[in-house]
Amino acid sequence: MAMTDLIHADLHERYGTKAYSSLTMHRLGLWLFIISDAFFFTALISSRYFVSGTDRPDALIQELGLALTAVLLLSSLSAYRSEVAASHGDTEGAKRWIMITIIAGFVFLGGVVFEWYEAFHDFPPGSGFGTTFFTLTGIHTTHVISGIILLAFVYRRAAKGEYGPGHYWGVEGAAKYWHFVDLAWVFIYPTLYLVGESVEMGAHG
Amino acid sequence: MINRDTVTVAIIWIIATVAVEIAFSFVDLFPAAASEEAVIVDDAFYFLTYIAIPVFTFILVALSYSIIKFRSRPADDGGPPEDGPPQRTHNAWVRGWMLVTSALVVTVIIHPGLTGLWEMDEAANKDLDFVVKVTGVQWAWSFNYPDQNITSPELVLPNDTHVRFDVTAVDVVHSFWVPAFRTKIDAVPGLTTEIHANITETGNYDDDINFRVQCAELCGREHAIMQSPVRVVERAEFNEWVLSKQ
Amino acid sequence: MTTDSHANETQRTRNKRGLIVLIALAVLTVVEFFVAIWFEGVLQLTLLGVSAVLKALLIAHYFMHWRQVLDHIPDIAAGDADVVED
Amino acid sequence: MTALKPLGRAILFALIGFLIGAGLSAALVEAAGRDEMKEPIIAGGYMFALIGWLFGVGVWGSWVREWFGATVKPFHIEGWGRYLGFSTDHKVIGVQYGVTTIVIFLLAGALALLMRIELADANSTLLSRTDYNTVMGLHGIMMIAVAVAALMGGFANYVMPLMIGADDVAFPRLNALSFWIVPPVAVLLILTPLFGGMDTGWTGYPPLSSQGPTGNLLFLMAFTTFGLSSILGGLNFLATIITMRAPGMTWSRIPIFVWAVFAASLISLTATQFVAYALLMVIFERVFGMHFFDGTIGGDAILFEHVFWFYSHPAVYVMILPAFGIELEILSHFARKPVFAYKWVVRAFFSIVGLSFVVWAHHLFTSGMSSELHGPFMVLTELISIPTGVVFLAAVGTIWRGRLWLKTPMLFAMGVIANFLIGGLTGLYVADVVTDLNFQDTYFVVAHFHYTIVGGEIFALMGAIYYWYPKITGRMYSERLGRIHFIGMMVLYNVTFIPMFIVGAQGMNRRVADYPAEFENLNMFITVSSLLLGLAFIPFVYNMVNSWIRGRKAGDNPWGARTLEWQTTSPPPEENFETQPVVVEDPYGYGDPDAKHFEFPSGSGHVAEPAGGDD
Repeated sequence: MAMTDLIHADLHERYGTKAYSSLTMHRLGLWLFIISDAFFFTALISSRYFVSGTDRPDALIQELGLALTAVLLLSSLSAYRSEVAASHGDTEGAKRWIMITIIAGFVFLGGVVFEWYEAFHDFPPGSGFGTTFFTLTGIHTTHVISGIILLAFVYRRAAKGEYGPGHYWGVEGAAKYWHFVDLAWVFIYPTLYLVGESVEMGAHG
Repeated sequence: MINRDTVTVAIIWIIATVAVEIAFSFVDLFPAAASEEAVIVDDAFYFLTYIAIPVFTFILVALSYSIIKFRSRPADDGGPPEDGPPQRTHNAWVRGWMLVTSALVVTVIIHPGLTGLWEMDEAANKDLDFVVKVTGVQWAWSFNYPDQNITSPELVLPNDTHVRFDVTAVDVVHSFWVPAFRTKIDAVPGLTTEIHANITETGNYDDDINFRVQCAELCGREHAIMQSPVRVVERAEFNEWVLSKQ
Repeated sequence: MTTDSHANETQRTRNKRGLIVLIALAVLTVVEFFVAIWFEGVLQLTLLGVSAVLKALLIAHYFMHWRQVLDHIPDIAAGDADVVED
Repeated sequence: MTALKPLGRAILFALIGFLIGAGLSAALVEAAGRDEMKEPIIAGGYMFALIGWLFGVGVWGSWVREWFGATVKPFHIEGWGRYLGFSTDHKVIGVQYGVTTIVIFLLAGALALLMRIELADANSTLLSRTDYNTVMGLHGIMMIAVAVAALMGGFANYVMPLMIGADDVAFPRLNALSFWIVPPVAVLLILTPLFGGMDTGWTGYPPLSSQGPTGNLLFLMAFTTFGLSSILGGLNFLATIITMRAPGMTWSRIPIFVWAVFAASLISLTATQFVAYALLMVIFERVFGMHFFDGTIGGDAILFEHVFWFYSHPAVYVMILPAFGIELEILSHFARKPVFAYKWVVRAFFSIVGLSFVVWAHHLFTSGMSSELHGPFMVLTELISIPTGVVFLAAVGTIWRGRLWLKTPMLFAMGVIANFLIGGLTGLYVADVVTDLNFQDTYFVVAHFHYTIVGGEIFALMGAIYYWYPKITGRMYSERLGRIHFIGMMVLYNVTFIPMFIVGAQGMNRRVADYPAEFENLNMFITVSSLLLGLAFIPFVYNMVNSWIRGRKAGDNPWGARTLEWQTTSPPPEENFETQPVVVEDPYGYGDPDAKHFEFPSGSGHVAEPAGGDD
């Protein structure tokens, strides 16, 4: 019995009254969610090659694609900085960088809306490439929107001063999710804009 | 490891296996086979069955023997009986046996499939006599003979020929299946799939319902009755039929 | 609370690392852009794939700290080392 | 009545949500200038109704408030009422899942009887062909839902945390969420016949599913939502098993059922995303007018089948792996012997998980996919017989020379061995390309998968119900009625499904209301025995309900089992264990007088009489 008590004392010292750390659990949970979602994006991206081969219409605005990628990569840095700031107790910095990330998210959304507006004429959702284009960007955009909502909640709580060294899971989780949205785009961007040869496609091509 | 129980079960197993194998050799599950492909399919089935029966009897014999021999009365207070022996897998013999049998099982069971595929391929590569274009539409089949330039709602084929069916669909996914030929292939809109039949027997739907084209992929309301009669006739009769249609 | 592998580093060091990673990502993106113009076929697909995987690894490693999960798991299974013989 | 208040609020919120969603969709459709209004409105309305439902049922009060930084209101309902509302206790959720799935199981079984009555003669008599297709599709999808959720949602939820000595699952609120998105699924499926029915079967192959009546859309949305529930459940179980095991519960001391849940969760976490995407593609075709499957403009009609079966084949292992776990668990405790070849079984589980991802195309042997794929997929599929064989040998090895205590759970566990044997062996014929060319889409396939899922999983489910019934309710079921149920089910089940192999081999295809008159005799026989099989469930339902109310008190550990869930009171207290148990050895030390699975710290108030260890 003595060994049992020893284990208990040891556990108590490490984790408090519970036999596990809730931070680990949250991190693991988020990672499992990300893995699961990654499978969804895998199906999503591979279906593009089934449905419309590797051709892409020359009506795609290449500059816009590059700009969207740049905005999202930059926002990944700001999300990273917000997490670093929160982990060092720099509440003001965390707030600032979260806000910058949210703004970048809205800029990205604006870009997508503009792109969609153009795409409706060049390759509508009923066409071959349009089907994959609108599905991929559409589902990615819902992730961006949910990321923005998540960041907004985190901003609100950061403003209340709830985060500090050792307890900044909210910022960390939202930032990780945001990085994942970026990571998905890293694959979607070449899939939609870069792969294959640019060909002329009619509205029904 | 070797004790009275194992020996008894082994003996019962062998007897049961032999008995079931012999009994099964009298069973004729399938309707008439009207093509070379059908014979390949049926042979693969029987081969698989003969190697599945020992597995089947082994588990059932071991299970029934255990129930009869090892059942115990509960303890006096109605609780669980006393414990059995603490057997896990300490015995390397057991582990080796598990590995060997499962490896053996797999090598044997892929055999009929792979040889069957190869035979199917051989049959498909024989000299082709003619092609029938099959089109499925909700909820009917139509058969086009490009060489003879006729189209028919009934599938008429001459005996002793090698036919290729080029199958496609107009609206949704159907599946082209003639039970007497055993093989089937989906009819997919926007895609042409093919399937072969080296026909060896005459027959018609009125005498044997397995001479029918049956849609074998759920295609909506009238899926169940999406059938066409099949008639396999001698060459001369086929030629007459072609003339009458032209 | 479990330890954070970056807790001892200063905010400046970590910010600087973030910037370097971003620059690497930007370079790879530009490379991708020109790969799409200069190459075609399987080679193009392979190069784009490699670049995308590299970018993903950079993000997962430096931004998302994927190793944290692995670091934590052994902590949990107290006394995990011993194995029941089979 | 207070117990019903959250439900009323949830329905109200769902209606409000539906109106908002429908309005937004209508405005968007109007702006985009499309004429097709009905389906976008239904789809948009449903999305918002689902969110409204969840908010109303309790997600708002226990979750979203926290995001706003507000305090979470603790709410606590005692007695029966707690089963009717939002609860984060894994035991309550397990019962909610269990009772829901059994009700759905009985409903879907009634649908099956309806189909059988229709099939008693060769023509359409009772049901029109459209109705038959609807009934068949609903039977399929409801049974799939039962098979996925009954063991994983019901029993894994209730028992798994207890077995590993945890006080709850890792994310209790997520757990509640994954249960509460199941009722909307049921509502959608029940509404399906009112919207023209569904004529695609549960596989929902396009282009048929993107053309048919609106009922198809409801089915697709229901299936997608259910997939979400399955994903969240899998995530929760994985996190729980990895992080919340009791001190000393090392990976080699985990009960075998927990390993099975772990392996099955891996599949539902990852593969389910594929079915979600497959169904979304069809929904997008219907709602946004996209074209994934239209060959004429570059789409690919077989794409759906690939993506769909990439989930739906692994899904059968989500159903059968926990069944294997329960089977071995029961066999060990009732044969009073350790699980034979424990480590081999665990390896076998993970081989099955790995292989399940690379065998999906055996459902497509006749689909017209490239024929070079036939050989490889056949070989990969047949490799699965190695790990499955290991599970069989472990089962036989466990009962071999044991002290078999033939209680109802044990009978069902042995029924699993016998039935799944037939299911597994007939799997050879459908995995083999050559014989599958004939059997694909015939009654042979119907009989085969009913042998694996009903004979394997549902029998294990029944075993699990009887095995854990005393733990969950605190009362003992009637052994006599349990035996009657087992014998009736075992005999009539086999009498019903064996003839299906024959009728399939003779050329009767599946999913038909009409068939050639030659098959009428066998079908009549199947119909009669299936009706009798339906009767076999009457003693089961009576036993369950009656014993819960009037059964005698069962005691904490009526089976003398050594796993942790039996070392607390029946039913367990809300925190599961009064003191944290510490695990010192694996739970299967039967026959070894010194073996001991767990210890409670000295001096702590120990709640249950110890089992094992001192005998």
